[in-house]
Amino acid sequence: MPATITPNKTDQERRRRLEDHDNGSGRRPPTDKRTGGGGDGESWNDRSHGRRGPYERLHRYRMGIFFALASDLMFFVAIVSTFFVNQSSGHINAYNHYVNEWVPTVIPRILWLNTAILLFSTATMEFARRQMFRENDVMDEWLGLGKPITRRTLPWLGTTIALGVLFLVGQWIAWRKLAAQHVFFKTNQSSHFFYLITGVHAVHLFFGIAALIAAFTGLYVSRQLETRQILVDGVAWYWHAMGILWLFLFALLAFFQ
Amino acid sequence: MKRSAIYKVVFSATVAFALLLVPLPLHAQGCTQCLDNTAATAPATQRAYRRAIVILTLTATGLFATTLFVFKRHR
Amino acid sequence: MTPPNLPHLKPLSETYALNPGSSRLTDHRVIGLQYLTLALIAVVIGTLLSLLMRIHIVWPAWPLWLHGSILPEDYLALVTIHGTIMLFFVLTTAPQAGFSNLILPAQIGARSMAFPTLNAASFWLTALALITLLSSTFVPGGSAISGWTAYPPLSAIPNSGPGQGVGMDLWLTSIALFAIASTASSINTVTTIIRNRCEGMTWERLPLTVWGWFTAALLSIIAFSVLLAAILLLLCDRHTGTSFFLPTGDAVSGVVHHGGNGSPLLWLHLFWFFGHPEVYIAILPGLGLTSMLLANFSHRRVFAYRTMITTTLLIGFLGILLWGHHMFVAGLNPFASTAFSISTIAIALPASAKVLSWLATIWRSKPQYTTAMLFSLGFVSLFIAGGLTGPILAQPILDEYLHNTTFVVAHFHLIMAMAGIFGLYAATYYWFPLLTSTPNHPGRLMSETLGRWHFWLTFIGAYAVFLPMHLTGLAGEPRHYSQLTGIPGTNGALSPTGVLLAQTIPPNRFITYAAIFLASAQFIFLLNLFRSLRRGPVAASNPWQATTLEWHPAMNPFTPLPASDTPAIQIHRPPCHYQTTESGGSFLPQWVSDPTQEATAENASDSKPE
Amino acid sequence: MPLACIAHSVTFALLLAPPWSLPANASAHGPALDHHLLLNLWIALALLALAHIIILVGLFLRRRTEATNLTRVEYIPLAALAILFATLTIKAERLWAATRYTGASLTALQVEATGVQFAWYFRYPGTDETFGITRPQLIAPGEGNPLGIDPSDPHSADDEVTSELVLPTNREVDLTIRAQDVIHGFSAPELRLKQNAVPGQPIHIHFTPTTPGTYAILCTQLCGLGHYRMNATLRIVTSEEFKGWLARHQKESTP
Repeated sequence: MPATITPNKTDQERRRRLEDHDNGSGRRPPTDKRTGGGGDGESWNDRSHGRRGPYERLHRYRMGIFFALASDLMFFVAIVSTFFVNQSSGHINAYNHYVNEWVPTVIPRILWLNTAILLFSTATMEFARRQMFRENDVMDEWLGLGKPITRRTLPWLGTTIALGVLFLVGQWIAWRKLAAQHVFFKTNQSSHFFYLITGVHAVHLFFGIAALIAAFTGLYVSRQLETRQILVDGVAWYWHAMGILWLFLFALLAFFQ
Repeated sequence: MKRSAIYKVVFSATVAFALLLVPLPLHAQGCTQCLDNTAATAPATQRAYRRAIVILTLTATGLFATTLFVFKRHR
Repeated sequence: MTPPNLPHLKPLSETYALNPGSSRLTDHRVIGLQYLTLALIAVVIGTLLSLLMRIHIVWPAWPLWLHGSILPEDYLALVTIHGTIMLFFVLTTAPQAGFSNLILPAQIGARSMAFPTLNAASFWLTALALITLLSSTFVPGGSAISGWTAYPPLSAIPNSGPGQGVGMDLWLTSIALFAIASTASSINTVTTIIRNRCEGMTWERLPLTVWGWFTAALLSIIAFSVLLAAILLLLCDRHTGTSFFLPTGDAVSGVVHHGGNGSPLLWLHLFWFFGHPEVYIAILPGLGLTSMLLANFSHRRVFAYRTMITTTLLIGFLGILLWGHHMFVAGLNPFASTAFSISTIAIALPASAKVLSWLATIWRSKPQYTTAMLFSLGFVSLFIAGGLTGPILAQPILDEYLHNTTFVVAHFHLIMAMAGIFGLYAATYYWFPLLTSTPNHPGRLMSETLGRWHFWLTFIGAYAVFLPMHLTGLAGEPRHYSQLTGIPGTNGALSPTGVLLAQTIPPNRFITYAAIFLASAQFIFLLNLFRSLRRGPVAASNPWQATTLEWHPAMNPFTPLPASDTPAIQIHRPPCHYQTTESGGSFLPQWVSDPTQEATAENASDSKPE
Repeated sequence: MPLACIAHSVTFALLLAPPWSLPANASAHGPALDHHLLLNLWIALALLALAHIIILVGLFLRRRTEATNLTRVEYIPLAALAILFATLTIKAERLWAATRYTGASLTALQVEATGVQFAWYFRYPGTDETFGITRPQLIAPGEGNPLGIDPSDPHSADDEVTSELVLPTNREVDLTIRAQDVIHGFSAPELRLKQNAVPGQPIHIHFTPTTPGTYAILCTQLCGLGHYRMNATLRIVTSEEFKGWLARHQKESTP
């Protein structure tokens, strides 16, 4: 090994490394990745698969998103379990009677519409995601024939953004409706939870929309296909999770109060 | 042979988890006298707490086990 | 950007030849060192705070320089900040974020962490959290006084005491930031371990340190977001007039809380659902490291390697299920107490299995007593001493007497604080060559002589401080008491409480002296650290004859290979492959392909540190 | 259990006065608890010594080839420990069930302890054996109504509020523990009692004082800046003295 290396040499090496998509995911064998090389006995069990094959970066980012969503799930589970406890916890009032002052919040009817919108947006998001992985278009891009993937995906992505904004507006209207009936965040125990749950979920969707817009611009800007795929794929999984999560939260607010 | 580790984990963990949950349903309704003598909480509230505890633990342990499974697939 | 007092940091940034595409900001080794620096600052502050507490208990009138005498609320603020800093910013940050960033990628043969940018972001978030926490000292009312557990309504109602206003808000903000940061860095760790392992680094070949980091990170992902939710609810209670944790008709200093009927117990559940896994997050990396070091220095295999993996995962898994043992006397349903007590006793078994394996590993091995080895042995001793009181406290009927006495303080300080710190010291002495090696200069070693002094004084000090606390606890001394005089009864006579507490004053005086001794022993470490950073002896590429991958020459930042001829590293066997032949000991690092290369491997890495 | 007996004798031989031993016990359930606690402590101490002996011996003996017998080194000791912990736990859960699973007898003496920043108030129901209603709005320590007792309630007329807890010997006490503002911890070390007082959730514990004397009551849950001085006096007297004290107290409180 050379004792010293001139900086510009290192720079070249670095660029070379980046080009062949080696981004630190383990020391790659010089040989063909598909064949064994597990050391003793060449048995397939000895090989740590994980990073093999194409889409290595994509899969890594996907896994990251999934773990983030897992911890987010715990966040909402904590809130929901709080909901169950507070819902059924009464107290001994001044007359030594056991009372439970839980007044269920009647959910505005528009929530049903919002739910439908959100589900629809999940569908469009899935279409957008699928577009990113069409073999033919990937091949075209690889051959350098324009950016057909971006061209096909943009409309779906745009629709999703629009629907997402629509959903947030719908939630806003729902809050206004409740406020009109003088049901506010601090009104009673169940209104706490209505505003808290819808609010926290809305914040999540807000960030989701921000990410969607980032992906949208990324589709224009980024030249590297895998980067664009990662963007759309990541946002898609996040968006799906938020959609499914909303189904549960909505069911909770609608039927389990 | 190599898998035994993960199976041992999952198995013994499930046993421990069952061990934890056994006394809960066992006393689900029981002992109205305890009602005011222990926590002065209505059975409804106790049920709610129990449900909350189970939800939390089930989700958490589920995530734990799932991750191990994912890891196993990437062994 | 880089912390000033680590002069060797700057050249490190040039190791990007090892980590392509990573700038100085996102290089995992730089981030790891930043984390360690932060932890070092935090541990110094936390230790000073604890000394103030100890001194105040024994000499209440003693005036603090530039502050005056320590008031009860000051004492509680000291308690709160000491606990928060030590648990979050030292025992969680240093092993789980600091050393994992420095060592983990090298140990699994990865060039970098999975998400370098996320990594950097979580560090700076952690730093921000620490600044927020410390800044609470300077706001009107001072910092929070409700301890690191922040039980409502004390923490939910600003006028319930000094420091519960702005100070409490800052505390909650700081912990929320920290929760987000550690969740992010844990996602990074888990993804790295699962996806970035090199060729042949399979499930059973991962070093136990990696298993420790993996389990702890998994627990962080699960637990911290629950804490975040709880903090969100508490902030709502404080500022938007909700009542998640506030019962109706709660009257604090004349102000009656109307509105919904929440339950303070709910916070206890949510907090301890996080709080107990947090304890394992702090200790699991230490458990893994101890196993590896004991094996390394006694030139043995880790006894029952696969069982060790299983027990690590079991401890993590059970760690989720037993938070209720913090609430036996807190108004928990007694049946639930029984359930939680059973699950708590259950975790004693995987822990005992670990101890047994350690004993078997070092049994009749004539180990090589380096400072790192000494600290690992100390870890075992403290882990046993602190662990044995665990099953006692896990029995509700005994906890009814011992709960919130100094017996509990002794228990968790021995098994978590002292054992955790010993793990950190072992890691520092062991990995110092990797911490200090730069592209232009090989790694350095810390002075073994100073190290031995440091170990023995710290070991004696640790026991001298925390063993007597068991006695004062059994005598009935409660935690969080800023004075042990009780309120004087009629005509100045001691009240019964005063009599009870006065009996514990002599041992407390001893504890305080011991604490001062223990703290001053750490100056040896600081001296050793900063001396060795500049003038430590140069280390060979594998000074400890280690078998794990972080000691592979190509993993060493010194003389980075041009990327074109970085060797393809493959893993061929589990770590700690040591053999005793009549010709003496021989060992096979994980990366050496077959015994024919054994000789060369030894020549390459048999060189002792000069 | 011979081991326990040895443990006992040695304990009291070695460690006579506090802080070298537990405070004197004054409750009916105390002896069993102390016995179990000391048993646990001695077992823990023995295991600690054993482990360290193994470590030291293992380090001093000359090197041998490593142990490989998983069953002998790992599983058998583990099984032994499992049995040990299981027996201890079962014993402990029995004691716990005895004190906590069932309520007080209906003839038990009704007393209420209320934690306030930073004092304990105790209330006796009086002749009608029923506590009067309390309302947080009526709380006024200045006007001698620290608990906010509602005078309009017939039951509240004969309620006695005191600052020290006086209990008769050998009569079961049904203690209702309340908190007005924040979580407090009711602790009487000599009675081997500890139970947090949670606002909005009255909690019952029951016990039987045995030994007359003056004992300490502390707060063992961090409750604010006055936590360290939130303690009260517990006097255990004979039942005659108790009756006398109650009568006297009633006289002077109702002029």
